[in-house]
Amino acid sequence: MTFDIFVIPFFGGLLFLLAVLFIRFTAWLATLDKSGRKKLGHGLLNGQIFPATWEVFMESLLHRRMFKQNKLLGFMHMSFAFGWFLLIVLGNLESRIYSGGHVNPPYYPIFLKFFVHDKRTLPFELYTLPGFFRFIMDFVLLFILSGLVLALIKRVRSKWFGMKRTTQHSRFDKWAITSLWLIFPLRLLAESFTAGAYQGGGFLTNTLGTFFAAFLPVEYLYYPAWWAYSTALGVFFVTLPWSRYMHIPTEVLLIYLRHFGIKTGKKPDSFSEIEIYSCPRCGVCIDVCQMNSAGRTSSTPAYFLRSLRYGNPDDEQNANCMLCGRCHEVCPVQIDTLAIRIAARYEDNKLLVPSFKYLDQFDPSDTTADILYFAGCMGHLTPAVKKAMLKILTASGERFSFMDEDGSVCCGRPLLLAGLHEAAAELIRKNTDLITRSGAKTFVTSCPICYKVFNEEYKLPGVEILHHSQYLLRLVESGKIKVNNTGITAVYHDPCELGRGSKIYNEPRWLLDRMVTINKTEQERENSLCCGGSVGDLSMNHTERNVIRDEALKVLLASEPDILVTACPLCKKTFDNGTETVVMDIAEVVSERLQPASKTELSAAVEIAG
Amino acid sequence: MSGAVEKVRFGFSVNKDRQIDYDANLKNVSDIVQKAEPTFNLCISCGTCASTCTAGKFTDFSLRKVILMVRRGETKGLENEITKCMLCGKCQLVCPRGVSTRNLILQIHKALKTGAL
Amino acid sequence: MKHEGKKLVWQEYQKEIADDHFFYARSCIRQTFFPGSEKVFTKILKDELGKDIYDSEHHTSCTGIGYHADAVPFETTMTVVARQFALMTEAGYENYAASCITSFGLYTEILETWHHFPEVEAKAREFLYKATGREFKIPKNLAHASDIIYKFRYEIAKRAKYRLVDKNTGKPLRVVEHIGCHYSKMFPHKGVGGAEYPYVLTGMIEAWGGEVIDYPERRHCCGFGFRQYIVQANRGYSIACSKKKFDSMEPYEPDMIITNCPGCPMFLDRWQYALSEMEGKTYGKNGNGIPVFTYEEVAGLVLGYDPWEIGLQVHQVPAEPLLDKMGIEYDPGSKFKGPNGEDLGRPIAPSYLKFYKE
Amino acid sequence: MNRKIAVIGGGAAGLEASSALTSLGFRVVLVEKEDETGGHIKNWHALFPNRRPGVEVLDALRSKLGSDVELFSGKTVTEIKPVNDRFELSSADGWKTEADAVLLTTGFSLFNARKKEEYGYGIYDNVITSAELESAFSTGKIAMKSGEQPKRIGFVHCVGSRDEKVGNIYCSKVCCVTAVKQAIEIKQYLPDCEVFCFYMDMRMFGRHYEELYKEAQEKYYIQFIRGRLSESTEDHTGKIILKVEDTLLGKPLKIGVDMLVLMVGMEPAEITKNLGTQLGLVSDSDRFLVSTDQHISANISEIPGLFFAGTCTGPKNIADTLADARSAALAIAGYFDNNHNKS
Repeated sequence: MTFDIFVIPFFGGLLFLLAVLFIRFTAWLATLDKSGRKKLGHGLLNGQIFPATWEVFMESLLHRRMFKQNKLLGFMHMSFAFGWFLLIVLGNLESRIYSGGHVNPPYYPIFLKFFVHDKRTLPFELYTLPGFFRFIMDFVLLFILSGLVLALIKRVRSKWFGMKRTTQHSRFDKWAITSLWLIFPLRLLAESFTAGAYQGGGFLTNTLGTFFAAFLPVEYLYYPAWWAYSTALGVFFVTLPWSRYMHIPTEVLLIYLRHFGIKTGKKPDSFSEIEIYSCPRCGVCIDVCQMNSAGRTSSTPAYFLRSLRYGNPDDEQNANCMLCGRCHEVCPVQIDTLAIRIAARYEDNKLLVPSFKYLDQFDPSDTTADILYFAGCMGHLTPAVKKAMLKILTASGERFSFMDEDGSVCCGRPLLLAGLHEAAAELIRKNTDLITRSGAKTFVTSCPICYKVFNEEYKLPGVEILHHSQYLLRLVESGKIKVNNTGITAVYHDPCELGRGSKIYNEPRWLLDRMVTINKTEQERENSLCCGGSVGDLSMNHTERNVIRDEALKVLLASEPDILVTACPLCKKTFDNGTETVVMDIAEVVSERLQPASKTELSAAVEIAG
Repeated sequence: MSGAVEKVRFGFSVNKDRQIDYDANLKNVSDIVQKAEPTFNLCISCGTCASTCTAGKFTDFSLRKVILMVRRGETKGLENEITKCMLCGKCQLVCPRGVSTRNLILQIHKALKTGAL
Repeated sequence: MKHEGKKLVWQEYQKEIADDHFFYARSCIRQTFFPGSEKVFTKILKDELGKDIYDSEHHTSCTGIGYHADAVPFETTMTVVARQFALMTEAGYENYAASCITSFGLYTEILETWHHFPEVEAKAREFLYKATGREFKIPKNLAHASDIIYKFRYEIAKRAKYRLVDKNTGKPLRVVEHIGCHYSKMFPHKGVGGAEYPYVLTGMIEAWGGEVIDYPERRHCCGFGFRQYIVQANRGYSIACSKKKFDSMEPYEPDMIITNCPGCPMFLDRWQYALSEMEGKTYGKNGNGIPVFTYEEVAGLVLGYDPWEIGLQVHQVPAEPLLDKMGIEYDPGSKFKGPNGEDLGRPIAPSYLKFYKE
Repeated sequence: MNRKIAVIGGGAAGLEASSALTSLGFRVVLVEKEDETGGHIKNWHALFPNRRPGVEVLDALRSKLGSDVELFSGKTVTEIKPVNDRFELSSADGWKTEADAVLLTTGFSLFNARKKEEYGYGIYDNVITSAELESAFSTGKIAMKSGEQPKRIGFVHCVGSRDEKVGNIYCSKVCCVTAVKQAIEIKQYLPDCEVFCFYMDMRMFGRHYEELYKEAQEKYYIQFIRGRLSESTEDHTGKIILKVEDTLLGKPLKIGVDMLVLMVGMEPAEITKNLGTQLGLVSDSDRFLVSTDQHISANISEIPGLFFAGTCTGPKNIADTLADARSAALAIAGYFDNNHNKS
């Protein structure tokens, strides 16, 4: 007997799901842009498949990153994914034993215990192959059920999982999660009842079956139980493409495409859509998002991605994000929410076509220098940073020029952050021209926002782009300037655009190490908090920003350092208004501890400082 | 009537009135913007934004004026005016009233494009 | 609108106007713009009211146009005005009556200046004496000619043959009154009713049966403003001022405009033609304009003078629709006939503004 | 000793000074020209910046008056005669009293808005003063003459203040914040009504005033247009057409409103001027009384035994008036201490 009518809900659901997935995936792949399609072709041929498959195994099944984030959550996800995977793989192997190696219909391994009542001869007869499978299948089922228990607990008491919140579900999600949570308990019941009626099953199902048979008419119950099990599977498969569980198949596709080098573009595209569908809404990002402090939970990444997926992106959700990148750091699926958000902003703001024709008239006097210093827009609002840099540059004896001394052209990053990359390109062109004409070999900026865009978007062959923290470290290491250590304590705040944005965590610390004693803080480097001043956010008001600032200050100043050091004029300005602790830019720290190398340099330094 | 042929050449034409006719002006852009970015209402025309403005260095662009023009319904020509903004955000940093200037620019432009009809 | 409130204001601005024996100073430009007006004024005073009015042929321009165009210095102006006063003194008069609003404003300004700065007056006396050997007395009473008509408005009403009333409906005509800027805007207490709600023309209109329209731009200048009109490049500004007024009064459907200044009737009348030619716009119903009159012309009309005798044929906006409305009898055929009945020819009709009666 | 002090004027300053003086042990004769004490507060529906009912403050002031205060109401003091270190006071109706010292708390009167003719008060139907609006708030009925609710209201700041043309060069201090307060109240009564304030400068000098201003912008979208009203006229629909310059845009602006509220400023009260003249007291170009030293002895007049408190020496808000009244009471106590020590 290899068929019963109850398999139809499952089988129908499965076929439906496969059809939907086929259509969706094909549509996505077909609408990849030109470079995406090219990369897809290359990727399929150049062996990227293997590391990608490994990652699929590690992430989609074992949830390695999730484990790193949170052991309990990791186990929960792994039990479902890997457990179910094992159930399928082992179930197939098991079914082969009973069918003599024939190819079975896909439902056969799933409902094997209905079709085959393998009566036991001995308890725990592990030495026989069927006995082994009976054991292992029950074990895997137990493994999954343990994850299910954790999931139930998490829903009620998310705090036990170290999470402040859990994701709120949409309508489809509720159908899907209910059916999903029913699948394995129903399978357990169906197999147990069957075992109770026919004395089959492994250590779990047999024991339970015997237990139930004592007081339940299991011979009448098992058949409806198989029906229920099949139905739960069917419902899950049918609702899956519209629920968050779509992430399960989509993430696999995402991992392959990412290995092929495909990235989220500046406009929404099919790859960003794949990313959006890959979001499991695990809620890890919601937890780390500082928007919660501002009371703007609806614009946290998971909800933002959900809105995008269901096609009702909300202006405020688009605009209301500091683009600090904390979510990206923790995301188990590594979804590039920042890029997606910026692309969504492009959609939102694309009607705005700035025109900077007037910049044609801007032609500052030709200056030639080796080092070009750029304070940036924000730098001009923190004159202490400018002054410190000029003092240091003078003391170093380098041939430098202050590029934006007399007004600047914006670097273009703020426009990029608003999604206006075409407009940003105009500014990039102008600045590129100014830098190229200066003949400088090194470009130093005080602003991480500027640094990121100069580093990533500008094409300046032969010009090295440095943030001033990198450059100052180089000056100290090369002996061009000397600093002393005054023994005071300091906390270093990683600016988002410098740290997570540009992966510069060490240079500022190495530099500071020579001058102060650095106190550790609870959240630093990749986990550093945003100061709240971000130009990435377009909509948050002043009061909300202050809440975020104050929370960050609380973490930073927990060790009561003498000074709070940062390397971004915007962070400095933001923090300065929220604390009595002295807030300094790293350049100011250097400038204060500058040891004159010679008499001439000393006089120059004094002159500048005065 | 208005399309009349100028039969007699007088050597001059009727000067356009500079007066803001508030009752005749449409305020829909202003209505949209104040809903989209409530801090729009908070501007006190101090001019800090315009004085620090990166674009204002090269042009006569002034967010203070733009805000007033929107409030008064003087939206003609404003669309072009706004394209001068580089969105750098200096104004936001110096604004004493906490106006979200960058979003304001985006919202004003959006309203001009979509809501001015 | 609270009429009582306006009356309270008017009470504040009562001015003394002499009863008889006027030294009349004519206007430089009114005689060409509205040649019948000054003639009607003297006629009413002499023939209707039996007043003594001295119409000197020796007085000159007050220099107002040159003064306001910055071409004539104040010292010169004062000396010229001192000469006018000397003529009055020599003729044995003490009450000075000015036909022109700008002159009236200038005389007022000079008298105020002399009042506050006697040394300036002494200087003016000295200049006059050196230049002409004349001496003068300060006028006992200075009035604008419209003040005098205002003073005698009820006497005129008593003798009136017509009233400012629609003869068909019996309803008062809707009248826009326009006061020359120099009448009371500089010295509110020197004008009847003050600067904000001047009463001088309103009083006449009310006395003669009309209803005054208070429209938003009533305080606005007619657009003359010497420099604005004299320089062609500025005329677009001049006409824009008039247009602003017309646009503002149009919803009230006025039957006529009455003015008391040389420039205002000229520009409110001629610019209606120019606007109709430039923009195809007319401000009366069915392509008609809003006829514009001087207060003397209106006084003459209510007294039953022949419209062509008081010079209404030189108006650009034809007066006939109003004459018909008031029921004034006139001979349409003699509109363009000279003093001796000779045919003067007929002007070409404007493109949009209705000029000839159909 | 039990000296007797005559306090002239039963407004905020007079009431507060009387209770302060009695607590310092003086006998007080409080003379009020109207039938009831309370001065301007009794007509004021709500006070800035917290919109507290005026009557609440008035009740508190009145309840502090002890039995040592002898109140004479309906008496207009016309003459105060210094006689041998004492004062003889008499009123228009022949009533007389004597006192060891006199405190003038004769207050202010509101600027007569008719003087700004071009604004049309008393001429156009829907031009009212801030005081009339305040009375309207008391009755809870904000309506145009036609009985309809206004859809747009304009407030004109500085009516009769900072205006040399009407003879008042000074700032009346309280009108800006009153305008903001009343504008907010209008929005609370009529949420759909548009409200505009035409100001020259926003003088939000007091504590919580700026916050009130911000609230008006943020919560009620009251529009503030910098520019003084030049003239108003009525159009054929009865709407009041205002002409101002939007000085921040540098353009003239025309706007129609259904109702215009004139923020009338403070002028010295008639009685202040009369008594000042009669006593030969110094007054400034602003016509308010002048004390011997604006900073150090703000309550002391040139005449020994004669003191000032409240708005007879210039515009003040209620808190400042009350503080000034208490300060005057101390000045009077100091005066007698010094005299006592000398003799």
